[in-house]
This record gives sequence, C-alpha cells and structure tokens, in this order.
Amino acid sequence: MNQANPILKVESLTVDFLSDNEPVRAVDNVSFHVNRGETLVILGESGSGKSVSTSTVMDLIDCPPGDIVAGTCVFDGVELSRLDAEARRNINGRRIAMIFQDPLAYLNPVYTVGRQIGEVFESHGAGSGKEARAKSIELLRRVGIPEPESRIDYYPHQFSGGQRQRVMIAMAIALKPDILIADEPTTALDVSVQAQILDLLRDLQRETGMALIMITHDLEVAAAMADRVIVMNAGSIVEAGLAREVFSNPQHAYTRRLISALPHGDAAEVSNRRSTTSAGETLLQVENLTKEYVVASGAFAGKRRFRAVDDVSFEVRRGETVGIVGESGSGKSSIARILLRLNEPSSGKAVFAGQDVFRMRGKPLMDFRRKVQMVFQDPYGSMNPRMNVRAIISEPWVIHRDILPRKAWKDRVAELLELVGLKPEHAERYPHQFSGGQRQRIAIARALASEPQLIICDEAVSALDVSIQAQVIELLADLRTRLGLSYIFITHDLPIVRHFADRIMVMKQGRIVEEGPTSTIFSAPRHEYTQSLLRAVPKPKWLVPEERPTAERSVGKTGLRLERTRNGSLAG
Amino acid sequence: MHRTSNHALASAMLMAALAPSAMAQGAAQEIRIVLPEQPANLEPCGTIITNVGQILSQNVVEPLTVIDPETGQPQSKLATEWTQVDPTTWRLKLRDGVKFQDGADFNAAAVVFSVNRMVGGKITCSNIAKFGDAKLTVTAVDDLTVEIKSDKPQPILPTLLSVVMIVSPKTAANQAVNDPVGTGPFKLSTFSPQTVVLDAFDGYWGKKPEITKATYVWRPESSIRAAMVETGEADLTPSIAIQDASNPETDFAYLNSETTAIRIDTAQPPLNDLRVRKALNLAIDWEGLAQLFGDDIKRASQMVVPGINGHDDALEAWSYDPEEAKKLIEEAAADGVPVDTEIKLIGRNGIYPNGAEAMEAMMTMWQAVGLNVKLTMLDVADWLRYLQKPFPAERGANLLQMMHDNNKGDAAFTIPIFYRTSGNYSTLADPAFDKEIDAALATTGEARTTAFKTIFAKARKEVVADIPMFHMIGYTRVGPRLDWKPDITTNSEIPLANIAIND
Amino acid sequence: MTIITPDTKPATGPGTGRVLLAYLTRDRLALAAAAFLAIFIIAAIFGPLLVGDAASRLGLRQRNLAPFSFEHGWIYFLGADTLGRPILARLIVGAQNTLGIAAAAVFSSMLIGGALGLVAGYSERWYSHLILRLADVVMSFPSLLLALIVLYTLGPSIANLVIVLAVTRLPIYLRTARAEVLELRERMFVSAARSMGAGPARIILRHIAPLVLPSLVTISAIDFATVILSESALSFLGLGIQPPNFTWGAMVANGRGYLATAWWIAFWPGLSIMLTTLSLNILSNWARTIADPQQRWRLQRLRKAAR
Amino acid sequence: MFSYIGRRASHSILSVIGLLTLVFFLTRLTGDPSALYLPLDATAEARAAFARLNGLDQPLHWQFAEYLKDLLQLDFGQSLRQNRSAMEVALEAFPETLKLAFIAITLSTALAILVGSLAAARPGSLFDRLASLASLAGASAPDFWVAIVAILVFAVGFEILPTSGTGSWAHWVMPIFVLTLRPFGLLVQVVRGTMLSALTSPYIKTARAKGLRRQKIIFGHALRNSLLPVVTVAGDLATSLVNGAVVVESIFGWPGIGKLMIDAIIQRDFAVVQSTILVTATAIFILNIAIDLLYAVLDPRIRY
Repeated sequence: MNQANPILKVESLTVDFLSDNEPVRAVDNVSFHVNRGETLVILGESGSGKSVSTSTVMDLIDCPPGDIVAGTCVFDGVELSRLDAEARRNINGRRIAMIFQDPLAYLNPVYTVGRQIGEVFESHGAGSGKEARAKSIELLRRVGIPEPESRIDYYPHQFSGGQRQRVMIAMAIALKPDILIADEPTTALDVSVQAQILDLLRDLQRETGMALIMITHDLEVAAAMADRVIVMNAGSIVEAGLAREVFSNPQHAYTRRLISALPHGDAAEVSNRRSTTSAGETLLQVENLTKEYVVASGAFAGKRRFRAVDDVSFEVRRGETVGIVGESGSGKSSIARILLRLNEPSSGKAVFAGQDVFRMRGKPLMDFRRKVQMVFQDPYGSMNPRMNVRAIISEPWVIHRDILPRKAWKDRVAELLELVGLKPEHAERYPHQFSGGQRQRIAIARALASEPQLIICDEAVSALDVSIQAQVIELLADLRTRLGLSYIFITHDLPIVRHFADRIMVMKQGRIVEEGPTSTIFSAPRHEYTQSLLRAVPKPKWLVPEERPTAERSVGKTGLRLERTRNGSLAG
Repeated sequence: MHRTSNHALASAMLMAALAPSAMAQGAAQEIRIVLPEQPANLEPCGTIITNVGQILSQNVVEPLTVIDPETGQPQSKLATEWTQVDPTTWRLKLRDGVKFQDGADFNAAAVVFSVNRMVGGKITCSNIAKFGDAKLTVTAVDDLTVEIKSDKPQPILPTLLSVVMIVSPKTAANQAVNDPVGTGPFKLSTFSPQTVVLDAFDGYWGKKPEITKATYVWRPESSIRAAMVETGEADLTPSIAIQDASNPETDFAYLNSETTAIRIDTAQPPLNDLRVRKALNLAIDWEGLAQLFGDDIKRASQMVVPGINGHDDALEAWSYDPEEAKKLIEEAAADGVPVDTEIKLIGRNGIYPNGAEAMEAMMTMWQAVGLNVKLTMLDVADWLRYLQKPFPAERGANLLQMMHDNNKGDAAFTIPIFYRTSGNYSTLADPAFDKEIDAALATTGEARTTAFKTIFAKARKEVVADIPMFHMIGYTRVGPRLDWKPDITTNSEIPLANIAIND
Repeated sequence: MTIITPDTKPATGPGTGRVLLAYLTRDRLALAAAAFLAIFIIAAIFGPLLVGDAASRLGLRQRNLAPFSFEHGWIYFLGADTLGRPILARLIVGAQNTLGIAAAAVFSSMLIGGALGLVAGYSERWYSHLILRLADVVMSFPSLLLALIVLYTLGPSIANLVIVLAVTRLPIYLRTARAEVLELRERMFVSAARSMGAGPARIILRHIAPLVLPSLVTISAIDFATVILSESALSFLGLGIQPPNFTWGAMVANGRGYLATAWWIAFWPGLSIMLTTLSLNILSNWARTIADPQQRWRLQRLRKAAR
Repeated sequence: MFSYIGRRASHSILSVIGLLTLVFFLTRLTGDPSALYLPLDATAEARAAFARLNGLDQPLHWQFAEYLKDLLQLDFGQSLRQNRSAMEVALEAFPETLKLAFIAITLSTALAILVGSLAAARPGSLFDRLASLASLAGASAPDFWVAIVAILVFAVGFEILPTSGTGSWAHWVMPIFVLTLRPFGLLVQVVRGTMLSALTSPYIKTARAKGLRRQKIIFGHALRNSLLPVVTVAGDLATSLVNGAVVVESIFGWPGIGKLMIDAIIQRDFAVVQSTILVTATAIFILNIAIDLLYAVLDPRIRY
C-alpha cells in the first residue's frame, strides 16, 4: 500500500458558516488522508460536521454563507484551491465522485436516469449520444438494475429507494474515479437493501481499486465498511485509527458512549429494558384487520386492488410493549393510522375497553382519542411550527376540556417537561429551537398530557442518532414502569426493539409472518423472512472472511423488489 | 354584371369627353376620415345617429330635402318642389333621371317603399322619431309625384323630410340592413369592424365629387384622432377635444347644433321655488366655466342655436352674480323654503368633452352660494331614467346635465319636449303654457318664429325650468390635403361631395 | 442530556422587529421602498388635514398651470389640473382614496378568498366543489361587466368599487389557499391533532390557517399593485370611481387627454401609482428573501472569523 | 388521463352554464336597452314597439327560457347594434384578441425566462438589480398611460411607427409592447424567485459533484425545474389577456373582443355580451386544461 502519497490529504481544515451572529464553526482544524483502494469512514452524529469537510473537498460549499477559514486539500499532489474553476470542475465526477443520502432529492426529478448518467460522459468529453447511452446501460447493469435497456428511460421517481441509490452509484463510478465519497448512502433504506448497497460498494471498490470515503452516523455500517475510522463530534475529530482498534477499545469518552449505546451485540440480552411486570389483562384486541387500497397504476393502466394490511389480528395487554417490525411498505404504519381512526379500515374490528374502536362516534370516540396517543417518526413534522412548546403540550387539554382546569396547565406543562427530561423554561421556545431528540421528548410529553393508557410509537426513534435513540427508549421504558403504560412500537429496525419489546410481530406485505416473545424471535427465528432480516444486520468487516458471492444475491433481491415497485406498490 | 360594366365604360367615356380636369385628378383621390366611435350598423333609417349619419347621409343615401345651414330652410334634394294641399297633406315632385346604386330607378314607388319601410314598425327606425307620434300615409300620384298625408297638421313637413332617407326598393323591408343602397354619389364597398369604405358611384345624378374613395376608421381617444391627422394617417376628423385643437392651420371650430344645459326638476322642493331656480342660474361663474370649452364657445340663453327657426338673438343669458344668488336664497329660506335639502346633480359620463369637469366646477360654485348640491355621475342608461318620463319616484330634488341637439331648423323639435306638460323631458305642468305652445306649433312663417321667441323668453325669464349653459363648439382637424370647412350640420353628416382636394 | 445542541438556529420568526429592521437596512432598495410607502401612507392619513379643501378649490383662471413655480404658492408647485386645482393637494387627498380602496379590496378578498380556500381545500364535501366552480365563474367573469352591473344597480360609491375589485381578485387567494391546504392537511402535525381528537374547525383555524397566511400576505403585496392599476383602468373606461370622488387612477384617466399639451396632469398621479406599486413589489421580494432560510444570509451581516 | 380531461371538461361546462345564467340575469338588471337604441325624443309607442320587436317585453324567466331554447339550436341571438348574429360578431373579434394575447404572452414569458434566470445566476449583481427594477417599473405603470405616451413619442414625435390601427407589422409593435410590459415584469420576478430556490436544491449539488458546466447547471437543471410556477403565473396572465385587452384594443383601434365586450356592455347589447362571454370563457377553460396537461409534460411525476 502506498502509505507514502495518499490520493487525498486534508490538512487542518476549518470551515465557518456566516450569519448575523457569531460565525458557526462547522469544521474545526480537521486533518485526514485516504489512500488508493482503502475505505475511510467518517463517523459522527448529526451536526458533527462530518459531511462539511468532504463537501469542501468537492467544492460544494457556497461562499458566502460558507467561509473556508484555513486548511488545504491536496488531491493527487495538487492543491485544489489553487486550481482555476475549469480545472477544478474537471476533477469533480472524473476523479472524485460523490453519492448522497437521499437519492430521490439528489436526482433531478424531471430527467430520465439515462440522461443524467449520460451527462457525466458528455460534460467530461468521454463520449456522447449513442455511445454515452450504451455506456450508461452497461453501468446500470453493473450496479444491478434489471432490464437496464428499458429502465434507462425511466424517471427517478419510478425506481425504489434502493434502486435510486444504485443509479446514483452508477452515475458516480461512470468515469472510474480515484475517490468515491459516500455521504450516508444507506441511511434512508431498509436493512436488507442497505446490506445489498454496501455489498455493491465493496465489490466496486475491489474492482476499480478506488478509495472510498464513507460518511455515516451508523456504527454497524461503519464497522462493516471501514479500514480506518475517524470519529467527529461538534466539528472536530475526537478519535482516529484502524477500525478494529477504535471499535474494540475506544479511547475517547464520546466514542465509548456511542458504542455503549449500540442497541445489540449480545450485551443487549443481559441489559434489557422489557416490562418487569408480567402482562396484565387485555387492553386492545385487534381482529382480522384489513385495509385495501384501490390504486390507479400508471397514466393509462386501469385500477387494481392493493392490500396494505391483510387480515391482521393481535392483542395488547396492559403494561406490555408489542413491537411491530417490517420494512417499508409492509403495512405496519397503516395499522397505526387505522387504529387511531386516521384512516378507516376495509374490514375487521379492534376492541378497546369493551368497545369496537371502528364503530365509535361522539363521546366514546373522544374518550378513546384521549386514552390512546401516538408518537410519530418525525417529531418536527408532528408539531405545528407556529406553536410554542407550552401550546403544543397543552393542546390535548384544550380539546378535552375535562382533563385539567386551565389554571393548572402551566404547572402541569412544567411537570411533564421535567418528566421527559427537559427544563420548564423550555416551554416558551418553538420546536425548531430544539435538537431531534429533544423534540421527540416534547412529543412524548404531549402524548402523556392526556393521561393515556396506550401509546403507539410509529418509528418513534428511527430518525434519531444512536446515542439519542438509546436515551429515548430509556425514557419510554422508564415511563412504562412508572405510569403502567402499554406501547405498540412500530419500527423497521429489528435491533432497536430487541431490548425493549416484550413481544414482536414481523410483518411483510401486509401480513404477520411471525409472532412471538422477543428472545425467541432473536434466538430461534422460524420464518425465512425474519432470518433474512437478522442476517441483513451488518457484521463488522474484520469478523467476515474476504470471499462472499454478493453480486448474484443483490441482483436476485432487486429482482424481487422490482416486482413490487413495478405494480405501483408503496415501496421505496 | 354586364350592365354595370357598361356603366363603368359609359362613365369613363363621359369623363374623357367633357372633363379633362377631372381626367387629371381621375387618378384615385382617396381620403381617410377618422370618427370617434364605430358605427354600430349602417341602417339608413338611423342616419340621425351621428356616427351613422356622418357616413351615410348625402353620401350613400339621400333624403327628399336638405336643410340649409344658414337659414334653416329646407332645400330640394330628391324632391324638387313641394306644395301643401291642405293642413295635413303635402304633394311632392320628385327628381327625374335618378338611379339607385343597384341600377333600380328612383320614382314614386321607391319613395312609397322607403317611407313605409320607416313607419312599418318592422325595423327599429330612429329617424321616424322626428315625426313624433304623427301617423304618415304616402301615396304615389304618378311616377314622379307623391302625396304624404299626416293624421295631424304638419306645417314643417318639408323640414321633417330631411330625415327620410330613400333606399332602393330591393332593400329588405322587414329587417335592418348593413348594406344600404341609395341614390347618393358613393356606394358602400366594405363594412368591417375596422373600416367602412365608400367608392364613387359613377351613375350619380348630380355633380361628380372630386373624391373617388373614402375610408372611415374610428378611434375613441381624441388625442389619437388628432395625431392621426397630424401624421397624415387620416385626412379629417370631425371632432377633437378642445385641448387637442392646438394648430390654427388645421383645426377649425364650428358651432355645432348642440346646446348644453342643466334641467331643474321644478316639481321637487326646494327647486319648485322660482327664487332658488334663479339663484342657481346666477351662481355660476360663466366666464370661468367657459374656459373649459374654449374661447369660441357661445353662451346660451335658450335651448336652440342661432339659425334655428325660433332662436332669439335678443334674449340675453343669465349673468354671474353670486351676491344676488345668496340674497334670493336667503329670501326663499325666510319664506320657509327648505333650501338646505340635498340637491342631486346628475351628470352623465362622456356626454361632451370636459362634461364631468364642468359638473364638478358647477357643484363647487353652487356650494359656494350655500346650496347643498351633490354630484353623481351616471352611465348613459342609468342617466336616461332621470332624463325621460316616467321619472324615478324616489328621485328627490335633482338637477340633470343634458345636451340638446336640434339641427333640423325648427324649434318645434325642442319646445314641446322640454316645456309642454306632455313633453318627454318636461318637469313642468302649466296648462296655460301648454296652450301657448300648441298655438305656436300650429302657426307657420313669421308668426311661428315670433311665437317661438316669446316662448323661449318666457322660459328664460318667468319659468326658469332650466339652466342654459352654452351653444357648443365642435373642433375638427382637417389635413392640409383637403379644402373643407365644418358647419352646423357636421354633427349629422359629412357630405364628401363638399370636400375639395388641394393640389 | 438536555443541552440545546449548537446546530439549532436562533428564532427569526415573528416578533423580532429589530432583526427585520436590520435586514431592511441591508437592502437599500427595500429601504427606499419602505420609506416611500411610509411617506404615502402618512400623506394619506394626515395630508388632508394639512391641505384642507385646497384639493377642491377651483381656479378656472389658472387651468393646467405648469409645474415647478412658486408664484401661486407651494401648493401649486406640481402645477394645476383642468379646473385649476392644485395637483399636489389632489395627490395628497387622492392618496387616501387610492390606498384606502386598494387596501380594503385586497384585505377583504384575501379574507373571503382565503376562508373559502381553506374550506375547499380541507373538506371533500359538495360545497367545496361548489366553491371551486364558483371560483371558475368569477375568474372568467369580465370585471368590466361586474363593474357596470354594480355601478348601475348599487350606484357609484367607493364601497361598491371596493366590492368590484375585491370580487375580481377573489379566485387568486382562493386557489392559493386551497393548494396550500391540500399539502398541509397531509402534514404529520395535522394527523397528530386529529389523533388527539381535534375537530375540523380547530384544525383549520389553529393549525392550518396560520401556515397559509404568510403566502397569502406575500401575494397580497403584489395584488395591491394590481388592484390600484385595474382601478385606474376602470376609471379610464368610465366605470371606476366617479367624480367628485377621485383616486390617482382617476386623475391619470382624466389627464390622459392632456398628455400632449399639459403632461403634468396625468404624469404626477401616474408617477405616484408607479412608485407605490414598485415599492410594494420590491418589499415583497425582500420579504420572500427573508422567509427563505436558504436565501436569508444575503441580508445578514456575515461577520467573518479572525484569521 | 383522458378521464381526467373528461372530468375537467364537464366541470368547465358546468361553470360556463353557471356563468351564462348569472350574466343573463345580472345584465338584465342594468336597465332597458330601448332607451339607448331609440333617439331621446322617441315616443312611448316607439319604445313599446322596440321592446316587442326584440322580445324585451316578455317576463325575464320567459326570456331566459327562450335564450336556452335557441342556445340548444346553436342560435345565440341577434346583436341589437349590428343587426346580425351575435356569435358571428364575437367570433369575428376573438381571433384579433387571440393573436395579440398569444404573441404578448409568449414574448413576455420567453424574455422573462431569459432575463430572470440570468438575474438569478448572479443574485445581487448589477444586472440582477437593474433587471428587477426595470421590469418592475414597466409592470407598475397604468397601461393606457404607457400606450398614449408611446403613441405621442414614437408615432407623433419620431414618426417611426403608425399611431394605431391594423395592417402592416409596424402596427403590431406598440400594442404588443404595451401588453408585454406587465406580464414580463411579473414573470421576471417569478422566474428569478423559483430559480434562486432551485439553485439551492440537492440535485444541483449532484450536478456540481458531477462536474457539469455552470451554464448547463443553470439552464439545464435549475431552469427546467423552475418552469412549473412560471407556467402557472403565465397562465393566469394569459387568462386575463384572453378576457380582452380592453384598454389597448380601444386605444389602438384594435378590433378585438375586449373592445367589443365593453361596447356591448355599455350599449346593453345583451346577445353580444352573452356570446363574447361564452367565447372567452370557453377559451379560458380550454387554456386551463391545456396548462394542466403542460404540467404533466414538464414534470414526469405529475400524472392525471
């Protein structure tokens, strides 16, 4: 390995973002390098500035408001900031390429993927027209898009999430770059798809010998990919070194906290937070719940029925936590919305406190709405940005007049805020002034305000950083024991529920494929799908042997996913 | 087809033979005339409507008689002479050798047809209105003589006949037309939403006009009409606003037959009090107001212009005397007249140039002498409700802006409508006055004239049913190419035959 | 555990007047625009007291007096109109009507149109369809005809003119509001409110309306200009405000005949209209820049760190 | 998609019918035309005759029934002023307006897109400020004022253009100019605004990461995505133009439908009012549907 001259060397880079107040230091004196053929992972949570440094390398920072205070980026012996605009442009896409977290947003919605890939060739004088098209088709095939000849003329929104990311990758590797920068490439994806994408990246790297800089907040992903790791926090590097060493004995306190927050590893079985009280009487009884959508697929094609929820039955006992696990499009969220009467079911019943939820009207319904609360995936989206925290939390009392007299509200808000680990003075602030974790706490406080018996958490922690995830789950478990709550905990991420849910239901395409106590699900999964989910969880790179027949598998999988997207399901 | 070509040939030869000068200018003499508004239609029965008459009258269609601008007396046109057989019957001799533009012969039958077409009620005929409610029956005595009977005495029938446009017997009798065929020196060639084009009619019975082709266009903006003549895009525009009449070379003022006035609703207190009505007249700074209408404007003391039979030059107009006005109002107030009631001054949008400004000015002046006058400007149709009977019940005390156009030579077209109890615009109800009017209408000659004069004098001095403002001045802009002067008839007709071209 | 993490921005929402003022001073154009508007508004409010009845004082002997001379007093500095009334005075008095009418029209159409749009967007019932058809009808209903009908049936008055202008602008607000609602009602916090048992009224008024309002306000700024212009167009056709009342638009319309001979009669009111609408457009641009977090920095101080 | 068009069309037809009904009764509120069609000194009988002749003596609902009956036979009534079929009159005038509107809107949109995106490419630059200011200024002046001044300057002053009327290409210049000013001004703002936000969107980052050239990023990617709102606004402006550029038409003596409508309204020529509105409304609804379809063309994500 040519340790001597790394392909990219970043030296003491410092970047600010300017505004009316003191400039915000996004990256502070960061230095790192990456060699040909190796994988460098930049690990950090949101706001750690992990992607700013690479954006600087790609010259994607607008100045102003950005402001590069100091530092150099030397690529293949050339100081990038010295190059003129044209030369600089010519490096992007040809020698350094980049893929992003949310391909749907990062692909131009109004052009076919073919055209967007073709552009790379054209703008770097590497062929155009038919030639470019042929090459593009070849690329699409390589990244595992089936029937590339026809799908090259599809628009981004016609692909599933995983496929979009593959398209992005195809675009990036078009000119065999020396460096591929991947910014959170799998964050928005289901575990199984994530595995495929990671495999693909590994394979490509092996073929082209390019250097891979991967930015992620996900420790498993990091462990699965990294040769070397640098850990960033609040804009500066707190730890760097070979992946294996960093993960096996972290030096810096922050790194330790991250790794301890990992929801699994066999440690989880020991330190689980499941309900201690053995489950009490039945609180909610769901029977043969079915939700059918009529979807008009495509511009001209006729309508067809699509079952989002297919004959689902289960029960929730007082004080217990039921985990519903499934990938996107499995219908898990539909169940939540139906149970909350946000959507009406096609058939089936749900008995809560002796009454069928779906037949409730007027007063009983209001009581139900008060007894059952929901915590949504995106706490920011689930709060009115124009309301301050006090208004948000006290809204249930405005709706259900009888809960609390108006004069008691102020104190109660303070109580609730403290209960969820915030400060009473936060009551006057607005949602956008809080971090993601704090917002979720506010959402929980709001849910508690109406003194519910059952809280439905729909992906309640998925959007949060690992360390924050752990904190929130901590809080939920804690509240359960203190207030005797029950939870329906919906997530796409198996490990998260592992040490929180008492029972787990695994859903696939609207059906429950497996159900059972958490420990059994993890130790002895019966259904093939459950097994594949568990298998999909990334394993640390240094534990896996080098050979693996990955390509076929990913193709096979995408073939399967393709079916679903083609006939217009809600996949991706 | 064959026939017309003969015509063309014949006339060509004719010209070649006896008009070498005509030959010289035979090279097409075309002119463009820009009118203020588009003629809605070209129905010959609507020639008293300005924008129709200005195109058709004496150009395409000709009446039996025409009015002499100076004397206001009827002159021969298609009728050569006329005699009153008895009070209700007139006999007319018709001109010989006249052909319609479609080749048909002009004769008694044609006249009968035209008159019946007017009075038949199958089409909307504006012109017939000039006859009031008279019932006309016309009979052919011989091929070139007709007798016209009326159900009541018609002393000025020959004058009235100037609105009877004679059309070809082939014209549709029971529907209005846009392709009139008459005996005039020009025939209609095109009528589009943008232009009307007239071509010289070779078979014309009278003197050949110099002009061979006339194109009419229309622009609502006075300044643009003026600009068009200035830039030579047009040769003539019959009316421009005073402020545009800035070039003495091309712009001519003419006393058009219009008289502006304010009608006082004599039925409504406080306007039923004579002193108030006088005060209204005295309170206006007439010289100042005249500024709005130009130096050539003529102060009016009566509702008809000079040259109309019955106009009295001796009758002097109200003067400006605010003190007197105040005094009169105080007296009236002293006698318990409710002088402080709000008086509605009803104006009409675009009634004449600077009309709105004039109303604003007058309102201010009346307010100055302590009358509570409030101006409302209305759209035409709305304004008409107040002008014509039956008046709106809830109208209250009101003054009405109006403009009266009498270009028919005789005060009979004015006095009854304004001053007789039955008059369509009249707010008066004075049987004695009615008798006087009826008597006057019956008389003829000198007696008629004097009778009318006395009526106007009475209206001005004793009745004070209105506030005569001005005899209006029209301004035309005539391009240097043309030799033409407007006169009192210009509002109703622009005979192309009278337009000469400067070489 | 409960530290506000550094990545959270400070609030630049409503109620931070000083910040806005700072932004204003950074955009000279916007500042000028604001200044202009301020002047006009002040003129509209206090001007009439200042000039008294000068606006209606006849001066038939000094018709069309040329501007830029003090010999008849400062009030005649901008010249006199066709009745010799001081144009300056009329501008000031006219400002009241002009801005008043426009404001009233815009406000009421924003209110009604917005409300209808909220309903049409949130509910799927028959009446929301009715509302949409209504919008279509109004949209293709010639404003001139409306003006005439109102003039004739209700008579000429400022209030009626406001009605005409307001109705003709209705669809814009209605459609915008509806479009926004269609997007907002799918938002998570609306679902949240529903799951808590909030009724339609509460959701529309408390949750949706406040978020629709800003975009309506942005439109209204430009619409204000449009209304002033269409009001003057109505005057041009004689269907607008009727004497003795007058607006800038009416002044331009009356003065148009004199553009060749006494340009100032139509020029000054024309200029006033232009400056007003211009300022409004500039300000609304400025407001849009601030509202957009991606663009806001353009108006910020951007103090760099010491090297 | 076809079903969508069908649905829209049926809605539109509903609206048109509603519109016509409304107009029918409202216009009848504005007074009796006979006063306007007969000379002021016409007698009562004459008026009665006129009313009878044109069926104005019937009770209103009866007249409406008649109107509908004729409508079904595609008879749109006679123009009182012009003695001919009202629809004929309307259809004669409409193309004239359509030509103006079409040229004006395409021209202003094209120019606005060019100027607007150039301005957005360098926000705050001199060009940006000048472009915005100039375009706004143009959009802020009363159009009749601009029109008359233009005539006085170009036709009377320099004598390089005809004052008004139709005919040569020169006759088009000033009407188009006046009609273009305001749409141009507004559209420049829209283009600039949407371009600015488009330029900060993720896919532009991708384009830069791909190393595309600047003008390709601006005109190829950002602009293409900014077109939708532009189309919306342009559509609204087009609507108002189709409804008749009354002022311009009457000043320049352009025989368009706007002028026709205002004349008909003032003259209470009801049949013509109805016909013109029927024509313009239909055009407007077609326009709206066309715009919706254009959306689908511009943005593949939109399907009906």
